[in-house]
Parts: sequence; structure tokens; C-alpha cells
Amino acid sequence: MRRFFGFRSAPAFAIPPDVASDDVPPSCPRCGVSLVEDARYERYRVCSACGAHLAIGSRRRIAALVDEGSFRETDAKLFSADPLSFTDDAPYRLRLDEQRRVTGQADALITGTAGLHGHKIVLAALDFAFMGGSMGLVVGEKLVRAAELARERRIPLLSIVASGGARMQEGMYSLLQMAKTAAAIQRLHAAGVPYVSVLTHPTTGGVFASFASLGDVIVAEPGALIGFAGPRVVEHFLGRPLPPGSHSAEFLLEHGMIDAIVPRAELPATLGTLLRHYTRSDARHDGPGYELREPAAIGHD
Amino acid sequence: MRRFFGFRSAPAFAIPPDVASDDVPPSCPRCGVSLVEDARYERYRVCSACGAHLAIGSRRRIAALVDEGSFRETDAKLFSADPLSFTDDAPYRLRLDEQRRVTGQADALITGTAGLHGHKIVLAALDFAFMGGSMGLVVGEKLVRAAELARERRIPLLSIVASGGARMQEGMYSLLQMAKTAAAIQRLHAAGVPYVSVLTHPTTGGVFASFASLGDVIVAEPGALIGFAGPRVVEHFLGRPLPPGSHSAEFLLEHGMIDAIVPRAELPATLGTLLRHYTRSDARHDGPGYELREPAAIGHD
Amino acid sequence: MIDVAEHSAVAATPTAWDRVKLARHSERPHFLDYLEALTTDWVELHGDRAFGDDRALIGGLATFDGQTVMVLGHQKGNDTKENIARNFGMARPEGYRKAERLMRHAEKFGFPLITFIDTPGAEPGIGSEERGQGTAIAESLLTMADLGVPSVAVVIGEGGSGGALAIGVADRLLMLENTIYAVASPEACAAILWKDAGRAAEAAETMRITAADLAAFGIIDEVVPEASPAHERPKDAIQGTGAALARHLRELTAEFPPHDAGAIERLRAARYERFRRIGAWREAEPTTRHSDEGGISAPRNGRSGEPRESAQRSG
Amino acid sequence: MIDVAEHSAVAATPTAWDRVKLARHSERPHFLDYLEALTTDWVELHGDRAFGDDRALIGGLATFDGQTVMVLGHQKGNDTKENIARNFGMARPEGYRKAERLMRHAEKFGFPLITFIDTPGAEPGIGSEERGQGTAIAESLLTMADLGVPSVAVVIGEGGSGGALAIGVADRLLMLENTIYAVASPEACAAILWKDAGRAAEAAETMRITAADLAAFGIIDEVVPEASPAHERPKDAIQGTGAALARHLRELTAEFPPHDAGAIERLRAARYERFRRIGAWREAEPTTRHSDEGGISAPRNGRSGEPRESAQRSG
Ligand SMILES: [Zn+2]
Ligand SMILES: [Zn+2]
Repeated sequence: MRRFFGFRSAPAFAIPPDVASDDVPPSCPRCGVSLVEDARYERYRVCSACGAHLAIGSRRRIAALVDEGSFRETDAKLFSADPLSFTDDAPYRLRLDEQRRVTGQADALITGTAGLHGHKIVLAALDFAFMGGSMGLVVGEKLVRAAELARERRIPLLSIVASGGARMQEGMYSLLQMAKTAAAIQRLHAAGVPYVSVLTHPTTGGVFASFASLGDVIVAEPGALIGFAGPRVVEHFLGRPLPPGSHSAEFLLEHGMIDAIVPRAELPATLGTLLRHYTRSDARHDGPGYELREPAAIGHD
Repeated sequence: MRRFFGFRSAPAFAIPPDVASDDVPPSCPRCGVSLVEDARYERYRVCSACGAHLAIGSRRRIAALVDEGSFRETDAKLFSADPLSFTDDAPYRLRLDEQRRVTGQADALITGTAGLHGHKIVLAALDFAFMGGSMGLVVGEKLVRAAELARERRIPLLSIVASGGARMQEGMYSLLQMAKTAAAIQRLHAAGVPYVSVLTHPTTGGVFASFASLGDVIVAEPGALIGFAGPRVVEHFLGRPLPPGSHSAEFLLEHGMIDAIVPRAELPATLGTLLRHYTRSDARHDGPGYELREPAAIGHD
Repeated sequence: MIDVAEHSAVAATPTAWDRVKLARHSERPHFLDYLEALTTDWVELHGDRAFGDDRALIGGLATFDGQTVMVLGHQKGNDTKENIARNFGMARPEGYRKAERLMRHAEKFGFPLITFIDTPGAEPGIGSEERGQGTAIAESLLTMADLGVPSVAVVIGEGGSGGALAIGVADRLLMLENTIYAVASPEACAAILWKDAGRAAEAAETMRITAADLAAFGIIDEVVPEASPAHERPKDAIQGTGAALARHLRELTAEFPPHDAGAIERLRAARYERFRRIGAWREAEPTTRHSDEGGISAPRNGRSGEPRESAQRSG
Repeated sequence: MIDVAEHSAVAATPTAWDRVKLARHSERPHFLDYLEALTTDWVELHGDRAFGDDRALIGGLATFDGQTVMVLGHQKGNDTKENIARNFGMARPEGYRKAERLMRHAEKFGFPLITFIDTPGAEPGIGSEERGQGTAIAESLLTMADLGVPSVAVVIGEGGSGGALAIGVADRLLMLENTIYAVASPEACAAILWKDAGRAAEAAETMRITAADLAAFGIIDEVVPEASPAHERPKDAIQGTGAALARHLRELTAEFPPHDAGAIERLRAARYERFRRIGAWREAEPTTRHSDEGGISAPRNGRSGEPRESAQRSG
């Protein structure tokens, strides 16, 4: 099946290798070790042998992240109206039907509420398996509704993205979702409600250049390919290959664009700590008071 | 006489050459052409032949900038109290006395109110001839008073600096003027009163790293040496010579730190235009209405 | 790049691809031509105060229609040398950060904002990636969405993707008749859809990127007519643009007077609603099977459930 | 770099130069040692979102004394390798821009700010000049002066010039007993005054840079005692610092409760006044000739005209 990457060309899957679906592959595409009966792979789609973060479906991702049974989906039945009546080799509507059939989802973004280490959150997870996680009207609308819900209820928003960018088949409507989602995040910021953005492999184009880059805190998964223009576009523009490591999460950390790189299996704990900080901001001075722990051995990094 | 450059060493006067005092020199230190009966030199201390911006005393600078006879000095009699009772080869107090005698000023900063193209402004001009324009308690205090006056009366503040940085002879008191002046400019910003900063040759150290870099608009004179660390300090740190053009006004423009480079003789007109924009902000829609001029010939830069 | 003789073949009903060529025409008036003809008292303000000064996206203060405005625009060159200096109108992150700085400057002093859009897109270079092109564009979008002064944007040539939108989140959006605004260039679109950039003309049609298309969608507020293509009659195009900008700006400043906190909050709310309601979607499972031709027969529903035919625009 | 054996010569009354050596001692506890001992729930937040992540000036969220605080500090290394990674605690512009970002983050969520100062100074390299070291420091000063949450700064080693002050514009300023805070390093001072960096010890005395000097001037609020130098008894130094920080932070949050708009305005006003009144000057022509020894005999007057002996500090 063909994938659509919006206005940027398909990312090169150099770092790390990707697994096309949630079906258990025989072995890790990076290190070649078998993934059968790999418990870490089973839960997180992470190879125990080499730590490669492989593709994970949104529902599995949510299940591995939030408190068990706490996820309540919102706006599950929002469908694209194909505003351009777009067709290339085949009508967009038929592609959408096929994507829905294959993924079991109405569009690329799943939203809802959940608990995370006991903290209530609004959650939005973009699924790369649905048309490359591209952002059309439905993705934009659902992200905005999630941000509005977070704002109204004053509970933190968490977004997790993997996306090739805008959904070209929805033309300018798609581009305008960048403005619309940025505006919704602005209002969330103005209301002082925390927003944490998680970038996963791959994240490029219009999603990266809008809400996903506007988190109060932005974290990325190790090795994820992230950038504004996809590597092929940049290479075409430059007329030479990219320097090694470009477009990786590690590159973004070095260049100051993200707050941290967090392995998928550690994400629940890290987000739990962050949420504890943000959610107790109205209830300070109820702590245990000043208490000294043993000074650490000197030597850090 | 020795000069003091605060905590940075003396700037190298590579670009442009400097003239030590307001006395007419026989010829331009850059191009060698005679400056006798050079009207532009007489008024602006700018060489007509090569455009070199030479040293100019604060009072001459003010006279060349503001509406004739409009300058009213404030706090002319604020004197350093020598808080550290500082002495190196000679007591700081005696040096101050000498500087006062030579320059006729109580300290390095002259402040006051003036008209500029009919717009009322508060003006603060730092004189490099007084201990290298270094910022001690008196300079900090007078700058803050000027900013407070601008804030209270809601009239724009204009500062013009030339400075080697902090005044080492006043120790930590001197360093703290960076915080004090930045805090005063912050309040001016919060009140929405415009502040324009003019950087002239040379501007380094604590003055550059505080109020002088906090203008709503920052302009510099052509060829002025400007930087945080003086060229010698940077060369010492690097262990090699600086690349050509480093630390110049042009370098700062290229690197995005200033809004414009304005020749001294054009400064009154440029500031007049800026002031017109800022001061009519409360009285818009009183203009002539929409009117088309001839489109320009295509071709700009 | 464009064959100047070719456009004479552009007859009464130009195709989308004709518009693309007109929008990119090297002799078409560029930002600084509009600026020089329509404003006085121009003071260009340079730099992002952090890394550099972008020559492809410039801005400053000017007098327009009797009031001070902040003006921002992409600047293309008129020849190769100028184009290299202007990076072909492709802004880098420091350009968007300068834009953000100047927007906040405008807000601080209550100056309305006018932006002129004319770019093939944000620069996709490695340096731009290193300095956070995506981050810079996202932050510019956010800043412009939040801006406490009225804003009008006008597409005067190419409206290329996120690099255009970054200065396009305005209260009013205008396009000249022979301009385009698109999520991707037709060439890039054709390359992705058919792996054949040569089918760009076909893509241009499919993508619905002309001023007329976007007016029909309710995405733009006004099409500034070009009786003749702007490069043939620049004065007419500039005059028409100036008149439209002045009209929209007067409407906006009348409705949302500057220095009025209540009006500023209403302005922000109106701008949010403007972008919030763009689009169409279905709130229930599609019930009919579509024909292979992809004809639209199923009802479209806005989020409130009532039938909605793409976006409605009041402006 | 420092001869460890040498400090045993530091007797009951160390000289200023002894303090300099102690302040720079490589085994002295550094920022991360304090952080690890005094806080929990540390989440480091990286990057300026524009150019880079500075490893010499780091920050993040942590739990201290039962509440969430934003913590910022210069980090020196404990050996050459670490020092290279940390740039010897000399921050670059992106470090100060990160600090600014995190300060605004703290303000947004009402987290008090604690900063740990330990730097020879801001990096004086050409890259730092290119990216606006002066601009970045100035903006950090302004941001910190404006910050709508309480802040406490503590000098744990070297307080070197503008690079230290950039994270030092706090509501309370503490220094450990064997630390220094100076407008320039004693070596630089000696080089300028006598063209002889070898006279640094003499300069250190003249410059009045020790905690005791600055407490006498009213510039700092408290000296955290070191019964033994901090590198010999790190736990004591860290414990004493933690207790002092907690005490000042509790006082501040009691006086200026978070999320209370009136209290935040009072906080800003108090901080302004704090820096506003530092210093001493004369409001009239000096009338007496001074002796060559430079003894102070003339009256000093604050700006309101009443006699003032250097700065008074209430805190
Ligand atoms: Zn593996
Ligand atoms: Zn000359």
C-alpha cells in the first residue's frame, strides 16, 4: 500500500529502522535479533537487544503509557469531508475508506482523556499508519478540540506525534490547520495550562512546524527522525548528502529545540514527574519541609 | 593620561581610528586628509573625505543632534562617592578630580531633556572621554533617573553610548549597575514608552550587556567597534587574531543584534522619523487618507 | 526562469498553471515596490537579536493611509544577483524570529500589521534545520494568532506553504488575482502524487490554489483584480492593493480600536474563531459508498451538526 | 589547577586571595552536587529553542522543600574532560537564552526560581560575539528583573562578572563564606591596573570581592558559613546552603504568595527598589580636597539628600 506524506516527500528511514505495522516481525530491522517473545517489544515496540524504537500504533502506545483502563476516547467519529473532491490516481475518498479499513480508525489522530500516574490528562496521539500521520481538517479539528477541552477543564494536554506533515489531498485547508492548531495552543498557554509535546519517528513538515513544536516541554524518542523539511528535500536543495545525525532527535537536542530525549519505556515515569510538578503548583507548601538527603558522590554528566 | 576600561581591556581602535579629544586635529587619522575647515567635521566630527566617524564629546554630540537650544541638563551635580575607597597607583578620588577638571563634567553620563525635530525626548549620552565611558554608580543612577523621568512623563528615552564597560574602581557596585539599569528599562518597556539606543565607537562590556542592548530600536554608527568582550580579550581567549570585521557595527547588523546603521549626520532625521511613528500612536486616523504615489522603478536593495 | 513571451498566450481565462507562472513572474512587482509606492517614513528594522538578519523576510515601520503600521514581507529579487542576496524569497529561521520580534513591537505600540506574502517556501537547508526552521515557523504562527493589533495579509505572488503562512495568520487575507497560495508547490505535489514533476500543471489544477479557488472556499476575504497581469501594469496592481489594504485596515481599526483592552480581547477572539471554523468534516460514519469517480454526494457536516458547505466567511 | 595542599595554609583568617583559591577549588561541590542532595524529581529542560543547548548553564524543574522550583545554575566540571564538556562553567549566549526561557516558564506556572552561581564569566569567544553575548546577558537581566515569581540566588564558587549577574538579579542573594563575586577576575584587574596579572592577590584585596566584604556593603543578604572549606566538608556546605535557601524562599513566598496578582506587583516593585537603591553618591560638588591616601571624609548623600553610608539592606 502506498503511503502519503503530505507536502514533504517520504522521510528516509535511516535512523532508526521502522516496522511497517503492529504485526510482530521476525526480527529487529536494526540489529537483526529476533523479537519473538521480547517482552519489551511486546509492550513498547522497543527492541530489547539494541534499544531501537520501532513503529507503534496509537492504541498500543496509549495502552503502554496511561493508567490501565483510564483512556476515554473523544470525537472518535470525525471523518474527512474531502473538501477539494481530490483525486490523483484514485479518489481521495476511496483512499480514506481503505485507510479506515486497514487501521480501524476514522482518521490519523486519536484523542481522549486518561490518567497518567493518577494525573488526569487530555491526550492526542497521531498515528503514522493512517496516511503518514498527515494533518488534514480532521486532525486539526480534533487537536483543537483536545486543546479546548484541556483549557476548559484546566488539565494538562499531552500530544504524541508521528507525521509526514500536511495532508496534500486537503490542499490549503490542510495548511491552515497549522494556524488553527497553533492558535489553540496559544490560548492554552495564555490560560496557563501545561502542554507537553512528544515527538516520535518520524515527525516532519506542518505538524512539526505547528502545535508539536509549541509544548511547554518538548521531548522526543531516541533516534527519531525529526525536522521541518524531510531529509530528501534538504538533500535535493543542498545537492549533497546530509551530514550524519542530521534530523535526529539527538541533533535537535544538541541544537536546543527539544527539552529531553526520553526512551519510550521511561516516558510514563518522566511524564508522571512533570505532571506532579505542574499539578501541584496551586498547592505548594504542603510538602514535607526541608530535608537533606546524602550529598551525592561528586561526578556527574 | 591613562584611560580606564573597566573589566575589559582597552579596545583595539582598528575600525575606525579615533581622535583623542575634541581639539581639531591636523588631519583625519584614517585617510590623512586635512580636517581644517571641514564643516562636516566641525559639526559632526565626521571626516568629509572618507566618512570616518571620529570621537565626539557628549556636549558637541548633543548640540549636533537636538533642536537648537532645547537641551536642559538634569542631575549635573551627581558625583561618585568612591564606595570602595579604591586606590591602585593613585587614589580613585584623585583620578576623578582630574577627569572632572579635564572634561568639565561630574561623571561620564550627561542626561537631560531636549526637543528633536519638535519631539520631546529624555536624553542620556555617555562620554568616552570621562574614564572610558565606564559605568559606575553615578552613570547607573543617572541612567535610571532618566528612564524614570521618561516613564513618568511618557516621553521617549534616547541613550547614546560609548563605553569600555564597568568601572572597575567601584567594584561590585559597578557590576550591579547592569542589573539596575536593565530593571529601569524593563519598567519603561512595561509602560510602553519607546526607548531608542544608539551605539557608538567603542561600546563593550557591561554597558553593551545591559541597557544599551535593550532598546526597542538599536542603531549604531558606521564602523563603530561594538562587542561584549573587547577584541583583545577575545583574541587572548582564542589564541589567534580575530577575523576581519569582527566587533564592528556592520558585524552586529549582519548577526541580527541591531536594527540599523545610521551615519551621525543622518541621525537627527532618522530619529525624527522614528519619533513621529511612536508619538502619533495615540492619534491615528488623522492622516491624509489613502494616497498613491508613483510606484518606484523596480530594483532595490 | 519564466518565458516572458509565454504569458501573452494567457487569454481571458487563464489556467491554474498560467496563474502559477504569472505569480512567479520575475518582473512582477515585489514587496519593496509596494512599500515604496504605498508608504512613507519607512524605517527598516533589522535582525532577530539572536543570530542574524534575514534579507528574504524584512520589516519595519512606515506610514500608510495616515497612520503608522508595521510592515513585513518576503522580498524576492528582480535578477539573479538580487535573488541570491534575497535567497529567492526563502526565509530562514532568523527571518521568522525577526518577524516575531517585529510583531511584538507592533503590538507594544499599537501599530496595525500588514504583511506581504511572496515566497516559494521556507528555506529547506541544513542550516535552517540546525537553527529550528520548524520551531521558528510554529512560534511565528502562535505569535501572530495572539497579536493584540489588527493585521491584514496580502499574497502578491507566491504563497508557498508554511513559509508563507508564518506571516499569514491575519484578520484579513487578500490575494491578487494572479497569485497562488498552496500547501506545496505544484512541482512538489506532482512529484509526490505521480513521481513526475512534469505533471505540475495538472497538479496546479487539482490543488485549487488560485485566488478564485480560495475565495470560493471562503479562505480569503478579497481578490484584488488585475485587469492586466501585475508585471504589465504594476501601478494598477499596487494601487488596487493599496486601496484594498486601506479599506480592510480602516474597517478593522474601527471595529477594534487600538489601546482599548476590551477591543483587543474581542479582536483575539474573532481571529481565533476565524481560523477555528475553517473547514468541513462529517461527525458520523459515511453511509454511502462513493463512486470510483469520487463525486461528492454524502452530506457534509460542520462540528455543530448543521450542514456546512466548506467554510463560510463573513469578512 | 589549584594546589590542593596549599589551602591547608589557609588559617583562621584567610586573605581575599585565599578565598579566590577556595572558591575555584576543583573539588568544591558544584551545582549538580547541590541539586542532587537538596532536591528530588529533577527534570532537566534543555535548549534555547533557537540555536543550541549550553552545557555550562543548565536548568530544570525539581522539588525543593516540598514545592516545585525552577533551578538554574552554572556547572563546572570536576576534571579536565568534564570541564571541556561544561566549557569551564562559561556560558554562551544560548545558555543565557535558555535561562530566560526557563525563567518565563517558572513565571508562567508560578514556580519560584533558585539560581546557583559558579562561573569565571561569560565565554568571550568569537562565536559568542556572533550570537550576541551582550544582548543575551542584557535580556536575561531584564527578564529576571521583571520575573513574577520569587527568586533566590546563591554564589557557590566564583561569581564572575556579567556572566554571573545574568542569573543573579534575585530577590535574595546569598554567598557561601569562601566564595567571591566580582566585576572582573583579580588577574584581569591586576593586568589592567598594573599591567601585571601576577599582582592578582593584591587586586583581590583591593576589589572587595569576598562574601564578608559584600555583606558589609549590604549587597548580599546572607553569608552561608563554611566551618571547613566546602571541598573538605561538602555535606556541611550543602546542608547549610539548603537551609538558608529554604528559609529565604519561605519568607518570600509568605510575603508574596504565588498566583496573587497584587503580591506579584509588590514583588516586582520590591525587587526594583532593591537594585534601585544600591550605592552611594554625592549630590553636590565635593568641597574638601582629599588626602592622597584617598580616605573618605566627605559626607555621602543618597539621592533623597539624607546621609547614606553605602547601601542599606533590609533583607
Ligand atoms: Zn534491535
Ligand atoms: Zn578621513
